[in-house]
Amino acid sequence: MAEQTMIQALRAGLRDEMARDERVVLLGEDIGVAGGIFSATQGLRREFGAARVWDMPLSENGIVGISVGAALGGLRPVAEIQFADYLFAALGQIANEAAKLRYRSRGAWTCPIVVRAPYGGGGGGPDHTQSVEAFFAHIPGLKVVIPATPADIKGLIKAAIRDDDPVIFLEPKRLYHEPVGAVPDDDYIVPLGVATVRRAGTAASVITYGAMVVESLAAADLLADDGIAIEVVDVRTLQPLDFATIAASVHKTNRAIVFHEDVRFGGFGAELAAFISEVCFADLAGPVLRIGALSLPTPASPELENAVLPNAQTLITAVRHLTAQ
Amino acid sequence: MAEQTMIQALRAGLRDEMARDERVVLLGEDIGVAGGIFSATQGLRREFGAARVWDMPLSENGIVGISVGAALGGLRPVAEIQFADYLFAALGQIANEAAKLRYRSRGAWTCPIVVRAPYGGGGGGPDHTQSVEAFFAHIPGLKVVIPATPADIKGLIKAAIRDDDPVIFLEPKRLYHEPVGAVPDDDYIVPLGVATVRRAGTAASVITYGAMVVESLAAADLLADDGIAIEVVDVRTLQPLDFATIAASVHKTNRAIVFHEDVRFGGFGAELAAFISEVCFADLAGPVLRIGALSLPTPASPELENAVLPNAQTLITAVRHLTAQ
Amino acid sequence: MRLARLDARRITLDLQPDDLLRAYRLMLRARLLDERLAELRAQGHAIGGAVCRGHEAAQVGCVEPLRVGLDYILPYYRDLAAMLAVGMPVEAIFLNQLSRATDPISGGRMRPAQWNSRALRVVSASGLVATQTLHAAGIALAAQLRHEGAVALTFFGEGATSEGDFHEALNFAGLHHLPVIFVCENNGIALSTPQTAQMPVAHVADRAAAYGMPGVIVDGSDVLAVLATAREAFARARAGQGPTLIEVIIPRLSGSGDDADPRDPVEGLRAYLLSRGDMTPAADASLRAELRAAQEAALAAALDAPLPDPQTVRDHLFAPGSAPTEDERKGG
Amino acid sequence: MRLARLDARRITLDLQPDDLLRAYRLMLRARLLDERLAELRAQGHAIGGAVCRGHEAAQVGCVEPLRVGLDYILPYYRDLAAMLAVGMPVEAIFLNQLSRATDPISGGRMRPAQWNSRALRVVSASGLVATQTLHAAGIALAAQLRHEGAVALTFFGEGATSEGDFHEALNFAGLHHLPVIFVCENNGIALSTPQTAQMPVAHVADRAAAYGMPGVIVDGSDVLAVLATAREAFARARAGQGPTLIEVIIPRLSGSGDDADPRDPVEGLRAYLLSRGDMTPAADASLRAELRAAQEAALAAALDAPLPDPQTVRDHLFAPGSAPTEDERKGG
Ligand SMILES: Cc1ncc(C[n+]2csc(CCOP(=O)(O)OP(=O)(O)O)c2C)c(N)n1
Ligand SMILES: Cc1ncc(C[n+]2csc(CCOP(=O)(O)OP(=O)(O)O)c2C)c(N)n1
Ligand SMILES: [Mg+2]
Ligand SMILES: [Mg+2]
Repeated sequence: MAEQTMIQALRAGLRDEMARDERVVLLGEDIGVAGGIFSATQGLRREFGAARVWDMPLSENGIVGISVGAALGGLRPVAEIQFADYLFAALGQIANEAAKLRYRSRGAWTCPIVVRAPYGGGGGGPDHTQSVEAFFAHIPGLKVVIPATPADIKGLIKAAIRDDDPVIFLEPKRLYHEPVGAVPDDDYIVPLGVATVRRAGTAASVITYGAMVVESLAAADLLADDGIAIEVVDVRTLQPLDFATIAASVHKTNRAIVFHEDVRFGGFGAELAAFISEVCFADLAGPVLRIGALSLPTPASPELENAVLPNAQTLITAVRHLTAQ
Repeated sequence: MAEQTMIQALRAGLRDEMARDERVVLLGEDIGVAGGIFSATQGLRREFGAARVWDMPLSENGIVGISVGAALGGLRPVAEIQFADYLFAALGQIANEAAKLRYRSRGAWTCPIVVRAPYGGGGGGPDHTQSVEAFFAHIPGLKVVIPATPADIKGLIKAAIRDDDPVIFLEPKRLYHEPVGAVPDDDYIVPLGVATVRRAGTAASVITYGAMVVESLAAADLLADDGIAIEVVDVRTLQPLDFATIAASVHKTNRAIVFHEDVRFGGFGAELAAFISEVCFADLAGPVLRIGALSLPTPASPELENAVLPNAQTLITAVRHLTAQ
Repeated sequence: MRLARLDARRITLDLQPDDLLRAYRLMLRARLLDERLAELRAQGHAIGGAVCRGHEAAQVGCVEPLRVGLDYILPYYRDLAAMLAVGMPVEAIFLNQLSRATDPISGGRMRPAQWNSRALRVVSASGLVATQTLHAAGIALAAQLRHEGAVALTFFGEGATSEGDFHEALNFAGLHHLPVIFVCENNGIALSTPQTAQMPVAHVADRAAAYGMPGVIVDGSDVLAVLATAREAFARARAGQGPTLIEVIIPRLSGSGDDADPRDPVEGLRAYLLSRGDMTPAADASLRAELRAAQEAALAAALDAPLPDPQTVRDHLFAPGSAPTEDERKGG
Repeated sequence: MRLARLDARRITLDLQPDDLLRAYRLMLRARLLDERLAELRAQGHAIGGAVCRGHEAAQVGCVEPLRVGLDYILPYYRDLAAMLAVGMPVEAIFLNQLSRATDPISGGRMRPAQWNSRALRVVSASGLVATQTLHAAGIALAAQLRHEGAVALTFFGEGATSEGDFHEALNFAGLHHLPVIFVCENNGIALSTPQTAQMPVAHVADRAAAYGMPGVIVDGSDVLAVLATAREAFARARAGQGPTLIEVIIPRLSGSGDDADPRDPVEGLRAYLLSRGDMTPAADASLRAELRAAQEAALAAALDAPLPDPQTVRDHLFAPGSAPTEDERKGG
């Protein structure tokens, strides 16, 4: 076990898989010599050579399309997109090609790529802080992963690279450098499709992922002081979704709050809330509440960003409201 | 009043607005000389000239990006994308540029464009039948419209063109040529943001839009024979959404089924169901059910397409299930 | 004049009568099948597809140097002749056109003519133009890294070159001298849009310089000219000298059935073979009869084949053993 | 040698000493402001931005023929000197760099240097490279249709030319002879990626031929050379002769502060003005002092300006009076 930041654990996971399987290649802007703008790939070009770590021309659609081709040609490409917001420009290749290749060819061709991108708030403005998980989770043929801890980012990136289908791997960038966490040194895998209970509780289930896991745990500490014990479920994989773990938690607590930093309207929280409302209908002592960003672009200045994105305090207010009913 | 198909009524609406406002220009692939692959723009180039109806080079991202520019330059561009599936390739320009221009410039620049595209089932296979409304409804700064009748398509396209912000206008292509419906001859506007009750009922509210409105009305007829009177709410505008009309219907019937042809998981129906489940919690006699496509690409052959997409029969089964509870 | 050109080319390329007859047979087979598929569509038997007529020499010539099963092909919907030439059975094509369960191309999942064959290394085509150009670049990158010696050959129309994908693909391929060949089958029109409304340059090949690769224009009436061009491009790719952009000018043939059009690639080669005595009119007639008979047998079998089974609709979304989807879990 | 070239250019362009002094003043003002902004960033006062150093001649030269308020500018983050040259106040730039409520560029909604001014027809820039090239083509289309006589001038780096948007924009502009000027400020690097890892051609301008437009390479050390090139491009655009692609080679200056670099555009013009006696060293020194004083006054005012007000965060999502959003309806 080592104490690592998420970015360190991510780099360790990438390095592991590159050492294990020479088909694993990295493609992205500024990931080679510079080691990536968030340093996820630092040192990997020196260790594995330029033929394994490609500084790509400035084109996100091109990076993904070329990765799809490289996968068709027998490699295991891991594409880095510098900010998740740039993925919109690559959605043609992701949605119509990567996601459909296996299905449309009835398994003749497959597309084992991982597309990694930092996402979410922390001061980038309207086109550098977007949460994009709802788009990808809605596309059949993709898997969508969002780690929230150093151990998980290592275990999940390794599972994603070994997966035989395209995986969209979204990294909450404001957690890259803190908090640190214990990360297993060995060949550590977190299987896709399995949620985890980060904190057990009885008053309400908070279903969350990404940076909001950290906010939820902070809220849980504060609420515990008042004797309110919330359960925090970290979804980790949005597609395929671990319905069972979520339903079991709500069955126990009878109350649910869905919490993400993406815009609430039409966000992935709608799927979670709709599913819980239907499947746990008889269990629910109150409506499933949803917390997300306002329906606005996220402004850059901290004063304005904070007015748009939710946080621990937003959750605390919602928990108090729900448990008072 | 004339009896028209949707495509005729759409053409009439486009023609009206072009005659009314010379800033309205059409841009798209094969829309000029050929009049569009579904004939939406037939005759308009002859009537208004080549400077108003542009046969664009084959590039959807380019068509949208150039439309954004044309709007910045003072025009009112209406872009046709031949199939909604091609919009994925244009999402960079739509999500990061069109949707954010007004907000990021605090109103200095605006982007009054309409992006029209046929969408949905009816035999095109995985990349020619996708429902894409969930993506756009989730992006702050866009309006999203889906007409289901000839009168509405005329009234809504005219409202969309006059709107000062970007509108994504999705046309259920399997309704283009039938059924016909009465369409007001005059300057007929259907305001954005207003849902309508297509059929009043008491047993359950079906919240739907697009081609599933027609399926819902067919189901309503069949269920009426058994004495089950469902209410059919046609959402018409997904963003901004008419929460009040939907909530009022569920308040009356105490049961709700959300019904679209898009993939259910993460679809716009999740937003509808989550919203109804929360706001109408005390009204609900049973869980809000959701009907949508299976989480698969839509295959081309009718046998397989029918196995993936829902229809009137799927709704009937759900209504019986819900009302039996 | 045309015959003289073919003659000169034959000598330069050192082709034997058998080589010419093989090319003729491949083109003729595609022509006859293309006509039969169009008939089926006209009769409402089939749900889509694209005409190959006039494109035969472009395709047959370009795949000639290809090593089947090693090199990759990334075709578009017009590439019927290319598919036949690399060994796709006529049966498969009828099954595909009729969307049968046993169609090895997509089993009815895609509309017809979105080619696919793992064994032949024909990469499953989508319904979106130009996307495959990026895949071709990526495959060539993989081939280069794996020292596999494979070349990626991709086809597309001139309309497709307006997409950003084309630019991104050629830029990357040129940058890293990848073993990929870009073939534009320029028939001058994209649906209804003529080339003059598509791009401001006279030739797609004029764009090759922007990507640091040779751009070659070749006459699509003349299969030997195409073949010579393709051989050079393959040689360059295999020698590590990088990509080539080939623009084949597809002849605009007069109304279908008029085989006497002198620019018709099938008719041109036929006239040449007859003029040299490499083929007699009787041999030509019996070849046609043979191809037609095989075609009808394949069609009959395809018409008898079952329609797709809805029970199979969930297969192949993810790898076997992968986490189940929502629907599978719910049995819904 | 360098001075002799400037001299020849001055004569050809028939520039008077005042013209040269104006250009010098504009470039110097940008240089001093750029340095001050970098200091603020280094002190942690500000949250982002980009360096303009070395790009001054490219920008000042290119905007010289522009008719402010009629022609459109679609800049990118480096275009500080262009913004100053067309009349954006220094105050606005400090307010923007410090993300203040009163910043007229975005009021803290965008990171710094995403320029915008409706009055100056500077189109609001996003944080995504190359997207503005399509907007420039679209604006030029509108200008052409409206017979407005406006030209669209857009700037971008050489890295941005790898995006599909660039291809699509130039293709459309070339096709319809639109009044648009594409200026690539080629500084040889995109973040960490050198041009040699970006594209297989030596010059971005080499790509112009693929779009049926002239491609001109010009030395970014020499503001008069840039100006001459820009004048020609504007004349072409205004005469309905279509777009031009200008590639300005930005000099890679040695470490900041070393004004003696002979390729430095500011220093080069300064040396020329001094050599001709158009400016005395004393006049130069007092100009610097004047610019610095104005700059400090503007900065002081900006530091006093209020931070953005969270109450305004919902403004301008849609047109006033448009249907309310979810949050507004719910008051949430
Ligand atoms: C991305 C995309 N946009 C539009 C279409 C619709 N479409 C199908 S074929 C075609 C024309 C293609 O023309 P070209 O590339 O010249 O090929 P050709 O059919 O002439 O051989 C168009 C616009 C599509 N399939 N994919
Ligand atoms: C679409 C997009 N991709 C990536 C980035 C991240 N990024 C910002 S600047 C930059 C390099 C741009 O290089 P170049 O175009 O040469 O301009 P320069 O900064 O050198 O003037 C990159 C990759 C971005 N802003 N937008
Ligand atoms: Mg064509
Ligand atoms: Mg650069």
